[in-house]
Amino acid sequence: MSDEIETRARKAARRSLTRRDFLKGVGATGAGLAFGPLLASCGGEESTTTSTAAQGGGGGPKTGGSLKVGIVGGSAKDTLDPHLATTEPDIALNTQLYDSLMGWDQDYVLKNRLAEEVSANPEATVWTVRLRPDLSWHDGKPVTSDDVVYTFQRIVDPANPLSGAASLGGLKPENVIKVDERTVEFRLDIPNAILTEGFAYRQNMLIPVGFDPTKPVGCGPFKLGEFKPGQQATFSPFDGFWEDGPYVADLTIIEFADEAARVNAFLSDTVHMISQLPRAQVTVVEGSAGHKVLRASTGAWQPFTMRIDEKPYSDVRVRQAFRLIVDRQQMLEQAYSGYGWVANDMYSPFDPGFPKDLPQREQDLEKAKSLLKEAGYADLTVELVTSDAVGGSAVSAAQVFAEQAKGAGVTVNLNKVDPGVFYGDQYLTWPFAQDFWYTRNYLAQAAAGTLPTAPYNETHWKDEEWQKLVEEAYRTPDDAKRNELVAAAATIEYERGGLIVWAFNDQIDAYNEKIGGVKPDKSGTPLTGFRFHKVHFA
Amino acid sequence: MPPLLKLILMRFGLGALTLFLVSVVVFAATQALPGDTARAILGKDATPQRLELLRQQLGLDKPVPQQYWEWLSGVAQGDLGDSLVQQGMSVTSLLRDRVKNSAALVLIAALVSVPFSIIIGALSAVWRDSKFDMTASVGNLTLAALPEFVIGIGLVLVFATNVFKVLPAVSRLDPSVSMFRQLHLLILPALTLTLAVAPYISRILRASMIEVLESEYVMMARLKGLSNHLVLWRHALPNAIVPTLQVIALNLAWLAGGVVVVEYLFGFPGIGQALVDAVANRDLPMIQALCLLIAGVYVVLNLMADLGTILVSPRLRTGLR
Amino acid sequence: MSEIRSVTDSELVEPAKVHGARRRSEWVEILHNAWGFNRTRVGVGIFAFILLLAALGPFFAPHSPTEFVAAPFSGPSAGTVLGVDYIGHDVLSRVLWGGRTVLGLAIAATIIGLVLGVSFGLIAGYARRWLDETVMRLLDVLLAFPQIVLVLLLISLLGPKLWLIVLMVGLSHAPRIARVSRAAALEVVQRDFVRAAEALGEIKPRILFFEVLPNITSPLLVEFGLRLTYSIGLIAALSFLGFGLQPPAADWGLMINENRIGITVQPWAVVLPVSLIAILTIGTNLIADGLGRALIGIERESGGPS
Amino acid sequence: MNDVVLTVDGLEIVLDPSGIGIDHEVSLVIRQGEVLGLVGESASGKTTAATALLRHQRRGAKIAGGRIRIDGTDIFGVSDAELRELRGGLISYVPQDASAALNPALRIGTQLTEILEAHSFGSSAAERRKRLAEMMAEVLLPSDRAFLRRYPHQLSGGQQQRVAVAMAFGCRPKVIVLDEPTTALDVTTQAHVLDTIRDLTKSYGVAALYVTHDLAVVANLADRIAVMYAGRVIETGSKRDIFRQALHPYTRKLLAAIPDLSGERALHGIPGWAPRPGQRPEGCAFVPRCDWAIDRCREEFPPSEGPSEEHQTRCWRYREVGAQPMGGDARQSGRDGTTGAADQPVVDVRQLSAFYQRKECLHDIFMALHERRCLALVGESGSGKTTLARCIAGLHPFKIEGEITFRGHQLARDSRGRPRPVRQAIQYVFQSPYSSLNPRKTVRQILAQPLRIFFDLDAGETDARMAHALEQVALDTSLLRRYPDELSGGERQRVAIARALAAEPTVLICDEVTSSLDVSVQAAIIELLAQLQREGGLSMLFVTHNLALVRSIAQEVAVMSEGRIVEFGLVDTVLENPQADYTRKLLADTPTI
Repeated sequence: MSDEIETRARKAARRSLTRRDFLKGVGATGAGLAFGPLLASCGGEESTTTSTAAQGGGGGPKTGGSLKVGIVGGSAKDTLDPHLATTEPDIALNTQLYDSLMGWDQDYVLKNRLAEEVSANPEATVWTVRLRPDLSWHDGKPVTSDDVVYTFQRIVDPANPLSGAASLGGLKPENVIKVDERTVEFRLDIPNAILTEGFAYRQNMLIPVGFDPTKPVGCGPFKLGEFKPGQQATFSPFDGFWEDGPYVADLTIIEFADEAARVNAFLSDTVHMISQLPRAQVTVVEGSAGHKVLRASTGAWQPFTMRIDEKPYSDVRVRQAFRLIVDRQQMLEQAYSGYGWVANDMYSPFDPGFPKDLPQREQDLEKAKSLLKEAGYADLTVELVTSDAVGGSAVSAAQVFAEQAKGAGVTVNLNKVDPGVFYGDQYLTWPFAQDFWYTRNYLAQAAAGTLPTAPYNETHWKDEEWQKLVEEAYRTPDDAKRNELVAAAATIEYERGGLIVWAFNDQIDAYNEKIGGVKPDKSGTPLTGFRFHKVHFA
Repeated sequence: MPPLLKLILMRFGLGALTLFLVSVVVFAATQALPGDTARAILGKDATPQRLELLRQQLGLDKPVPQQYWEWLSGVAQGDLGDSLVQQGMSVTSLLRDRVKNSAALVLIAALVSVPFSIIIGALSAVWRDSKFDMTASVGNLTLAALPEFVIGIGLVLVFATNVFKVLPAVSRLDPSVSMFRQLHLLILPALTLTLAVAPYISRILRASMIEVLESEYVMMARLKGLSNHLVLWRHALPNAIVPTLQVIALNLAWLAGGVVVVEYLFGFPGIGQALVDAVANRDLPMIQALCLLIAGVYVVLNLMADLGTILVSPRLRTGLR
Repeated sequence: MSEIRSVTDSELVEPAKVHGARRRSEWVEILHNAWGFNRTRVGVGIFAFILLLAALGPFFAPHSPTEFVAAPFSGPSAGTVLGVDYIGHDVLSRVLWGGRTVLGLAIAATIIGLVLGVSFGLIAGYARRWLDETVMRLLDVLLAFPQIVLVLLLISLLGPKLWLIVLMVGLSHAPRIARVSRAAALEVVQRDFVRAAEALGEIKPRILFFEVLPNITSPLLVEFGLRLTYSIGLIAALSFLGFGLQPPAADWGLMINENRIGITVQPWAVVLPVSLIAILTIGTNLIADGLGRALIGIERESGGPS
Repeated sequence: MNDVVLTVDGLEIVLDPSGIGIDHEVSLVIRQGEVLGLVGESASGKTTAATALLRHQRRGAKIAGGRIRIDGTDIFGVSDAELRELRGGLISYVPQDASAALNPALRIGTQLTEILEAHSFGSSAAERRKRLAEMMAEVLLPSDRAFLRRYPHQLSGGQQQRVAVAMAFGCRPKVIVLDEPTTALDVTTQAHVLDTIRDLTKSYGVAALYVTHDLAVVANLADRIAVMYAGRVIETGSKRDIFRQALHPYTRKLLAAIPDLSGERALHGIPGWAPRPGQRPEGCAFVPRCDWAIDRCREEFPPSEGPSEEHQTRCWRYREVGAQPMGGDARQSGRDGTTGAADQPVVDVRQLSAFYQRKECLHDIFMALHERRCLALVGESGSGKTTLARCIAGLHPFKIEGEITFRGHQLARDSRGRPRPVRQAIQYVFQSPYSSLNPRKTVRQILAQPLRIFFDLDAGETDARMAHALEQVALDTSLLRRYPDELSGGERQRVAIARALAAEPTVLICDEVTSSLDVSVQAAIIELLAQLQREGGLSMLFVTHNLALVRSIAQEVAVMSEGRIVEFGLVDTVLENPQADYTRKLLADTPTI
């Protein structure tokens, strides 16, 4: 679901949102905070705060009360067009107003949302979607297949493809066909076994025919009250929402450009929840009565990227040596303050096909040294390009890597560049750098970051054996079979890939004990995935 | 032409010349930037056709002097271009509130520090070598030495985080609320600026007052049997203030730069903060606008100090040199 | 006329050295007299302390400045006397390592500023007329930018490279130093020994270098102290803004930036570098002030007839 | 003695923190209507003593003992408020430099009125306005509103000084202290101000203390004279006593050092220098320079003695000194060779006009300096004499028209444009040796400069030449290692002359070379220059504002006024039979003994 968020985030980084850098300045430790929603942080060890338990009392959740939420950033550019949403505030606001056909639940399992049923033909070329009955828009009109056709034709309009288009792999506007009032057919030229992930994509939320973003009408849990871009927005509950909730009487989302201001507002009970709690403040919040930390394990990651077509990384032994240099546990503890879980040089940990039985890679400096020596790079000096744009913790991780590399006789010089430079012209050409990705399943991730056709193939990864496996998986609607192919492909990357995937980071938010319905969200989207309709006062 | 008028016109001319040169420097500097503005705007989406189109739209294909002229005439009409970062937003609209905020901050700092430091400086000179003078001197020396962020962090430690927790450590103004209802947010940043500026003014006033007190004409005034009151307030202080005017102007101009660090420190939404952001993001039109604005403040304040000096010193006013 | 008037003032002059034994050259004299002020001694003491700390600190650092010794923002413990920073480096070790850059860069920048400024100032002061006007007008333009703004403008153009920052901080000092040296040079240039050298047909560079320059060393000495103070502040401020040294460098200004977020949890990582920068700038400022006072004293003394 | 207005008794003044003495045992008496001239060279403590009469000291000095009574009031015994009443009321002060003593930010009317107001002089504003008009009339200044509304900088130097005088006489004080009030003025203006002062003291019967370094001024103004040396009054007496029968060797030498317009006396310098506070020896401070000194002088300072109560001195041998006749050898050395026929001019100035910026400041000058002659160029400040000298030396930074030739060769305006031999041949000695010697260079480095530029010498020869140059100016080679600061004013000027001589010039231009020196030193320098010119065969252009010096050194004189030469001729002819009005006026205004 979140590849478009990343794309957007990268663009944002490239253009360097003022606000973001502001945050960066306030606290280098703020890690991924900069990227707000996007950069999740995650708990390697089990999430300590079982927030669900807090509100688990008997009977139904209490209704009423004014919920106030503090989130990161926001600017005059905040948009209420779900197909253009990029920043944390955009996503937070749009999640209230709109909904999508499918969606990831809080355990990162794909579920139907507006769709009652989604099915494909065996070749995965024709997908049929049937809407739930009795769905309606905020203005009372029913949600129909016309709206679905309108939505997806708008997204994949070849004249102006929107951010979600890439996730719908090759869908043409004329191939979105209304079958009846509740049924739509998607006819693909090339098979796509994971089109469902496209339906779950946040930028592919449903809009009504004749949509006008200045008067946003959606079918999400809340209706818009007052909206001041860059400052705050108020919402009232939508009675016709298909799922349970909302429970609160009204909702205010307040945007805080400044980290400390956000934390202060939370600790002084001006707001009930905040996203992106600075790690340094975790102990403060934990020690403060009535305030709780919401920590979610996610599949978000900040890899080191080695270009496999550039010396010395073109030698697989060097790549292997570099992976052996990393003491993942130490890196996790120093760079993420322990808020995350150790990774094994493979991404997409929640993918059903993820190979869980491969041995955990550990630091082995001796082996690293001998590999480097074998490769003829005994006294290696390399430059590692890093930037706050990747997230403050990325720079920290780079420092940890540099320090650990000393043990293997490798000198790592950090080249910390500005956001605009990092994601500027030279992005994707750095021989050795870092990047960030959100939770995503394997094939979607490959399409975004590892396939030769992927827009962000930082490592210039190209491996015929691997590519065949991935392409076949794309065409394979059978889950078990596809999972096997994915596992095989991931194993190849585990052995000779250009990424060092050392941890998945936790998303850390905070909430007031007075509210319930708060649950860690594995996708890395802050604050229960912004599903505030599930939140209620205790 | 009367010599006084000529003198004043000359100062204006010089001020205008400096401002013009400043604009050339700012434009030339940002023009010299390696990299392509069009590419910076379009980022990864850039296709050659779109780049070309955008360059045309931005006038980047025109000769440099013409670009400068167009930029300058835009500036003259209050059009500072569009932000590269916050696309579609004009620099002017992005800066409007920030300029107001910074102006308020600087104004408060100036209104507190100037009279305060003049009094301290004058009293130190009059009670030269007294305990008061010694204390003020050490205080001035210490404060003058400290970089403003050190003063600021010190104040935060004492008043906001670790000792007392009486004032906010962060001064993020709520734009929807009148500033007068958020004055408590301005206390620490304004205090930082005040403490950073006051020592300079009071030191220079002390020095100039001492010089005046040792002058022949003050000695003469004493030997004429004038009361202390007359000697100090009629003979000494007016002469001591004149050279201080320039320093006051310089320090007020410095405030415009000092806000950079102080606003960053307190997260205060002003021009200083905007400059740090713009630099970090290479938001050229924003940097151009801010540098021009800050340098303009300097030139104008200097001009005012020049004119003030002319008006208060008879030798210049009567134009006989 | 002033000569005649000062004859009477000279009655009040302390009997320094006039017809006595061999006199030391003036700047030695200034140093000597400056040493007579308590504030100078305190300043020198502070400066020496920081200098020693910066120079020798690394040898006493219990850990490497880039080594990870505990979980981020852990408080003081047995192994880490002052706790660790945002990433787990030992605060004490980083503090001990972090003075070199501040001092070294500031001194380098000040020297660059001095060389540039003095060159401009001398040339302007001696050339006068249009060259003077042009040089000073151009410097005025630079002067219109507060130093931090000027440096930020240049950083925005060329990026935060270390040598560039030193150069730019130096450059930002140049107009101010040029003004001081020009003013001093103007006064010297009017004196007759310059006329005398001109009458003899001495070449201009020799006049600038041997006649004028030696006579403005004293104000420059004071200016150096003052500029050094500002350089330290400016360079620390740039690091603090995130445009100075980059991680994993151990640098006091950077430390403040990096650890500010944890100020309530682990104040040492901020308080210590802030305090050290503070006392360092206070120290250099005390020295500059002492020198300034000594200079005024000397001027008054030898200001007899001149 | 009942008309004694002011008595100073045993006044002691010291430097403040150090306690080093400035003035010792200063005792003076002034009667009503009497002017006491307090004479001394620099650092003699005369100004310090004078301001003490108003119980005032500059920072760094304090009154440590003694008693001052004015009209019966012990001024050290009064409260601060009473003191304010006294100052300006009973005793007033005329400063040395009125341009500095008038507040630049206040109109002169305000400054004059406030002294009347402060002392409640006159019972109403109208009365005070009337008094103000009177005051202005007394000093011959207009009293119209427009004039009173002027600021000090809008007045000329003479007018400023008159305002200061008017202010001092404003409240009709009993005592007035005049601290070198005319030093900063031209002779003509000085003469007018002195006249005013004389008239006012006489007509109001004020007791005046007139502090000066210039005995010639005192000779015209004072009734009695007190001579100070090294912080002590060493001789007091009536004007007649002092000039006819001075009892102290210093007084006598001082008189001999005063240039004499009439040319009847030869000029004699006093070797050495006056000691500053803190360097004064035990016993009599004059011992190192005294021809009469005996052992006792070194041990014990003599008491005040004298032939009469009026004429007192402090010298163990005053009787022997007094027995010697005053005055000395008659003819002046500088005038030898006046009569020889003039050779071809060495420097010839023809139709020269010079500009200061764009304004013409020298007009149509014709002037010739002949071989082995000394030409004195005389004029008041602003007359253009220095400009002319600098034009010849190639130091005038602005445009000139006309021609200057050296031995027939046309000279470029700028010395850099002149060939090396010409630069070498014309040497220039500047007015102030405090400014013309680089304080950062040793004497050796200073003297080496012309040698390096003009001659190609090895080290040994350079040393020999430097030694020779020093010898010519009667200095020891031990000075080579010294810095200018370590030399006295006279020594410095000698070094400056030695530098010029080291270039082995034909023409020596001396620009007011003695004006910043004490008279005793001035006389010695004049002696030296006259000798050098005579024996070294130099052609010399001697620029001076002091007409009295001309006789002592020059054979020819050119008088300048407002950028023109108004009279030119042999010294005797011009001084004894002046043709131009201006010369006559100048002669009349020059104070003489």
